[in-house]
Amino acid sequence: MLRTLAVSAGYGLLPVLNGIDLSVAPGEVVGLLGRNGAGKTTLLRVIAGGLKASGGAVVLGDQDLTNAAAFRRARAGIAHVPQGRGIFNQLTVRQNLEVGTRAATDRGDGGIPDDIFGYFPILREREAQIAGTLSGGQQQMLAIGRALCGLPSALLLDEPSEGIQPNIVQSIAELVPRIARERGIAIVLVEQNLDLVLKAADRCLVMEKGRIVHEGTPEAFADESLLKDLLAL
Amino acid sequence: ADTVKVGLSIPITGLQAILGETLLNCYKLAAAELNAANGIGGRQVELFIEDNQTTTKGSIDKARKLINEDKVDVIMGTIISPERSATLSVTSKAKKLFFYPTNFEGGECNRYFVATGPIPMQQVDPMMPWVAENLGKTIYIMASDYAWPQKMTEAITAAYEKTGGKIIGADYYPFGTTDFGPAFQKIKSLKPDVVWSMVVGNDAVTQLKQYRSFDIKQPLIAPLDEVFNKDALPPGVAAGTYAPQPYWMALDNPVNKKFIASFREKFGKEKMVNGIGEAGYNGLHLYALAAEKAGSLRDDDVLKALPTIEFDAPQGKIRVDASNNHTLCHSYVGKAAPDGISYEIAKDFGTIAPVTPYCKV
Amino acid sequence: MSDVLLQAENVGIRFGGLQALEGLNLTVRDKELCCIIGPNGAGKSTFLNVLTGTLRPTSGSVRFLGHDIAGLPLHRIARLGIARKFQIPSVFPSLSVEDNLKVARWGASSPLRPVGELLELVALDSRATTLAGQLAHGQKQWLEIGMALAIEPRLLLLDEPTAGMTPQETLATAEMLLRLKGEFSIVAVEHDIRFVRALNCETLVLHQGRRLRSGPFHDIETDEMVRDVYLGRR
Amino acid sequence: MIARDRNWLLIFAACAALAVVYPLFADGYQLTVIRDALIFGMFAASLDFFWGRTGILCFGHAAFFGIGGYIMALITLNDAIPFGSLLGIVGAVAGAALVAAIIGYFLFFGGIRGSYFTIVTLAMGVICQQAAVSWSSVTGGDSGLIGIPPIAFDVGGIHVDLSQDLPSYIFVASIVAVVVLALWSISRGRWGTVLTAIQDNEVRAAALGHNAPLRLLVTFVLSAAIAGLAGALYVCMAGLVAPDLSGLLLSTEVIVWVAVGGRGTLLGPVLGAIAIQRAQQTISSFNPSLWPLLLGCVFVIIVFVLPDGILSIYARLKGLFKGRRQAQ
Amino acid sequence: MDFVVTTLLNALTLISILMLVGLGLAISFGLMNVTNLAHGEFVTVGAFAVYFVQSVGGSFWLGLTAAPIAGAVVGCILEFAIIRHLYSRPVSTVLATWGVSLILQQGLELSFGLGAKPVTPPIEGTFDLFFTVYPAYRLILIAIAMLTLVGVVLLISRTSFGLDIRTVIQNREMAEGVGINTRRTYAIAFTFGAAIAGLAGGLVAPLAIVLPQMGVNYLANAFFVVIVGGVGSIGGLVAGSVFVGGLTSVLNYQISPSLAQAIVLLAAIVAVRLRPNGLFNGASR
Ligand SMILES: Nc1ncnc2c1ncn2[C@@H]1O[C@H](COP(=O)(O)OP(=O)(O)OP(=O)(O)O)[C@@H](O)[C@H]1O
Ligand SMILES: Nc1ncnc2c1ncn2[C@@H]1O[C@H](COP(=O)(O)OP(=O)(O)OP(=O)(O)O)[C@@H](O)[C@H]1O
Ligand SMILES: [Mg+2]
Ligand SMILES: [Mg+2]
Repeated sequence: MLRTLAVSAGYGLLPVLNGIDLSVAPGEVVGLLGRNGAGKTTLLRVIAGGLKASGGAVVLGDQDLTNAAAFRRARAGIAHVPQGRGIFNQLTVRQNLEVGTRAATDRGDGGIPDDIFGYFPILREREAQIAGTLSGGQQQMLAIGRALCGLPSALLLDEPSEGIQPNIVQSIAELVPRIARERGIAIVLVEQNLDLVLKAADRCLVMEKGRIVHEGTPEAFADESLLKDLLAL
Repeated sequence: ADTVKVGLSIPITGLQAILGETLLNCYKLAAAELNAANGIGGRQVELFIEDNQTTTKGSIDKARKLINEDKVDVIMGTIISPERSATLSVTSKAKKLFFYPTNFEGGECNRYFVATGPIPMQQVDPMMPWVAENLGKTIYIMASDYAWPQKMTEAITAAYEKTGGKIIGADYYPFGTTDFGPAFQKIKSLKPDVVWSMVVGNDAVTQLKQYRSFDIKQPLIAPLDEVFNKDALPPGVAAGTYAPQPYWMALDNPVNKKFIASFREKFGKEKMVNGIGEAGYNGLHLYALAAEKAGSLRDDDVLKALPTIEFDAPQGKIRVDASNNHTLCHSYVGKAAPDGISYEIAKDFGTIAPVTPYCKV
Repeated sequence: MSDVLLQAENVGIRFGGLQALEGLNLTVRDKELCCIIGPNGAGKSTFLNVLTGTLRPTSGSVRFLGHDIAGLPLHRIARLGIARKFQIPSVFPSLSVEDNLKVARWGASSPLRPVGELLELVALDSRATTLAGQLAHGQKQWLEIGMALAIEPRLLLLDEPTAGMTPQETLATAEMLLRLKGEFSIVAVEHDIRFVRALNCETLVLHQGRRLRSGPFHDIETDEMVRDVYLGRR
Repeated sequence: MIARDRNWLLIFAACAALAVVYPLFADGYQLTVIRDALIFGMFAASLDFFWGRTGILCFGHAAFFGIGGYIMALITLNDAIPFGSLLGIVGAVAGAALVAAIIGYFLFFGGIRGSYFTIVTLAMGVICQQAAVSWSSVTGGDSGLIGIPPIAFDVGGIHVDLSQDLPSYIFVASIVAVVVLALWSISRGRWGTVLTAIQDNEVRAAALGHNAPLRLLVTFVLSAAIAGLAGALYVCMAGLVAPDLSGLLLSTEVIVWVAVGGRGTLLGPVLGAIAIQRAQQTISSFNPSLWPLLLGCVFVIIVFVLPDGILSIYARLKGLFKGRRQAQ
Repeated sequence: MDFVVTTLLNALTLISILMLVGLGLAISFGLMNVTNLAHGEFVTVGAFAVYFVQSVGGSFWLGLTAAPIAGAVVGCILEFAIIRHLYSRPVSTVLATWGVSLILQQGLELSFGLGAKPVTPPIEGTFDLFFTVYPAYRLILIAIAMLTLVGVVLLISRTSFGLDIRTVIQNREMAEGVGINTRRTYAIAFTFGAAIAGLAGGLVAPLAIVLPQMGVNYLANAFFVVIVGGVGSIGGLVAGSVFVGGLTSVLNYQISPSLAQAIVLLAAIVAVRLRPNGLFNGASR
């Protein structure tokens, strides 16, 4: 169970998040929608520890991680696939995955789980390629694969469909809930691609100006007018 | 009360700090001696000590301060050439007397500039026949790459060739060299009778350490002295090297004995003193004698009196040559004792007059 | 054929053992809009790099207004009138939004649009003095498009311009491009099919470095092969 | 942006006013001290012009100072050359610029940036100093060239003679003021903004049509030319040029002056140079071995307490003041 | 034959020294992008450690063990107190480390007194190498340098630490995100680099001058070696050392050493120009 309690945060004097309460159960996929600049990326960074919260708490299972360093959170089981992917450009694909296993030092056997290559066969094919020369979509798969190498219990995906070809977006839409179920991972999915979120998520939240302004099932969002209200200008 | 103000520009920090310390002590000793004996014409000597940081900029700043702010009557000190020329550029403009104690390459010629150390010909001319006779007929020179060794090499070559000797190689190494291996390799293949090193300062330490480790058998002439050997060199590495100097602690005369005794009483039992320090000490005494005789502290009066007086220095009697303001100093070849610190006098050439065709003040 | 702006003939490129592009042809006429789509790793970005002269093809040729531009310094290419939006948004983070646009204008040989108009065009007028580094991802994308417009290009190459934008913004971008269409040629690489559909232009489909199909988008969209390797079926 | 410009001009005006009234309170010696410090201040500003705007650190800037100095010395010491002082200054500026142009062309168009550039220029400084020491037939070796005459020339009937303290102070202070003002107006306008853009993302800037290597090169050459000018002025004031005026130590010192004064402010480095040099000589007279220790501590402290240099004190005070007013 | 072997050994000595000093710098400057101007002082500290141990009656070998430890201690303190706060501020790093270098120099001078410190080599004399006789200590130095190099290469390639450090350098936030303690990784890497520099100092102590200011003589060259070879790879470091050291030794014998030094530096600039990413880029990864 991943929870945030009244989390607020900002950059310098600029407040971006104003008291976000979020809770995601193991195996559940929560979709997070919102306009550009709503603070979705910021929320994920606060959970992952890249940015300090100015108030509230971040809790994973029974561990209070509010004041833990980012690497401790990763080791506790929070994996983050950031917007822009954040792969290590100068390392090979395999080394990227290997580094991904660091988060699981205390929990796993230190090896790369085999099923990663099941999810993303291209990663095996390109094992020795320098990751920086992968195409954009390949990099995205690598980033997700690397996150899974850390055997996380919570996975934060920031626009995973960005730059991915349509049919793979579809398979990601199938893959994300599958990963959540199979591995019992709590997943937060930030997306602009509505089709994907509505297909993959169990529950959807809408953010605006640093607050959660709406919550509902994907089915409820199928209503076009509601969507327009919440997301359009 | 009214004092005689002596400004000292000394490298207290920076590359020449070791030599600077000894030089400063020698000035302090001379001032104390003068003050104990009624100062200069009844006025006490007051030292204004400034650290020139062994740099051009520092030397200029400090010389200006001494002249303009402290209003000193004379400036003394500095060790290496950049300090000297920087100081000189200030003193010559201000027409202020400047006494320079260190062995130098010559070439500087100025009415207000007095050198109490030797120029190359004073050390080399009398020495080369002795080298040819006692050490050998071929010399290889390795040196730091700057003016003094270059001028020395010229002097050595001229004097040596007159005796039938030959310089078979000369290499100049930039400051900060950490490996002299190639030079030793050259020595092995050229097989000179004598190796003459003019690698100076910190590099001399490196050079000498490595010289020993290459197990070279030829006699070595190196510009070392007691202070350097004791404070900078590992024990024993200087043993057996030769050096030409105007002053040695081993000189057997009462003035020197007293000089060393009072130096050690004041600054420490183990302390060593060297030619630069002694030349500084001589400089202050020469100035005092000249001022006393002139009865004035005006630079021109002192200068006029300077060549007419003689000082009984630790190295022997010395005086300043009126034609170029250089000092007629002694020339000795010393040979380092097995302890690698002290020297015995291998040969005494007496007083040598400075001959400077380029200079006439 | 005087209105041909860019002509790529039989372009091929190799990276070590990988034949990234092979036998590609593309002709862009003046004031023409065209799209390139294709699976990840198909070679779209690489092809753009070849078209802009950043990469020299191992075979074939690329001519812009009749000149071979391969290997020319980047700024010369820009001055010839080729503007480009990179796949990863790249702006000048320590300059304000306004200064970003100014720098872009200064680089141009003959800038027309004033900064104010550009700011409006990309809907950033309220953030003119914000440092570009502090913009949200989507806003950076817009800024970068604005910068590309600022140099008054003859040819604008866009690598995934709408990545990270909301559906509405994506459509707005498409509309903007359609409006600009009369001024210069545009080549866009995109995965967002709604965007491509909105542009509804000549489309080249790449697959494993080769041309898979090309033609008007509505033909492409229904092509079985393209649906197999790229669009997927639902 | 506008407010920042105004602040800068305010501080500049305050400094200029100080420089104008200073001679009323100072004797000749104190004038020469500040005059020389100002020259080094201009030298620091020249480094800042390049380093502050491009983010590329030149670790051999003293080489240009030294080149300027040596050219000035060689020209003015040669009696056969007429208009020695003027020609010397022109030669010094041109010489430094030329060397910078050659090296810069080589490096910038070769794609060398960042730390690589820093270290290569460091080597350049080492070579220059070593050349000055060993090429003694021209440079006078380690003792340098002595007896350089003070600047003196006639322009349009006006006779300028800087052998006296006050005229030379006025001359130097006005040159420094003009140069700093000129550099500032260059670096705040279009030129400076584009340089910042290049520093941020060179590829992007090039893709927008900016010739980045050329712009860097021109900036570097200009910066070196000013350094050469500073060198030429200094050697005339000091009356000599010596190898350590092109050495590593001076190169390091100038970096420190810029950093202490505030990188990218142009004025800060001038103040930093004056403050540090005066502090150095004063402390050294008081206790020689204390200086290096103190200096070391000052740098470490400055990095943490005043990361943007001493000029930022003003901005901070202002901020504090505003904060107070708002709180009331 | 004698000549060739001696030239080779001379070159090897210089290469070994450059390589050892450069090895530490390759880590801090090459990998971590920290322009540490106090790196030379780690060398000094190592040399002083040997001097100190000898002066209280210890053997050279004991001193040589103490040297890297002393370097590591100073490096660790420096990292903890200063460098770690400045990783994102390279310019401040230059300034602060220059300050630290001044403090260390003056501190050493105040505690050990002015002037050079005597260090005696563990063995005197020369070793008969069949072709030529060569100073025995230099042979030891070469051997230890090679062993150290092999050790470092093994450490970086065989342990996960090498991978971690490269990860941290490329993207610090992301490295934290995959569970790497970036602070500790940096601290260890920096300390390790300092330790190697300390070892280098211990090794050169019997060969060259030991003085608070000695570090400067090594600093510029070490930076150069790292750059010429290519930042961030051990192979590059070796290539750079061979290039600079080898050329210096050979040229020194042919032409005036000052000129040789200038030529080597110019050649290095040309090399950097022609191969901006280093003589040996990438090949050792
Ligand atoms: N590094 C930063 N410094 C200052 N402000 C920032 C920074 N990063 C983001 N912001 C601001 O914080 C706000 C929220 O940004 P955030 O990236 O979280 O939005 P988002 O919801 O992820 O948007 P998008 O859909 O475009 O990715 C924006 O207004 C943005 O300008
Ligand atoms: N410098 C390089 N070295 C080796 N392989 C490369 C290099 N650059 C690209 N590639 C490979 O070439 C192929 C084409 O890459 P490219 O980036 O052009 O794909 P793309 O069509 O833009 O994909 P995406 O839609 O995911 O961005 C990929 O397989 C990529 O890994
Ligand atoms: Mg975002
Ligand atoms: Mg692409």
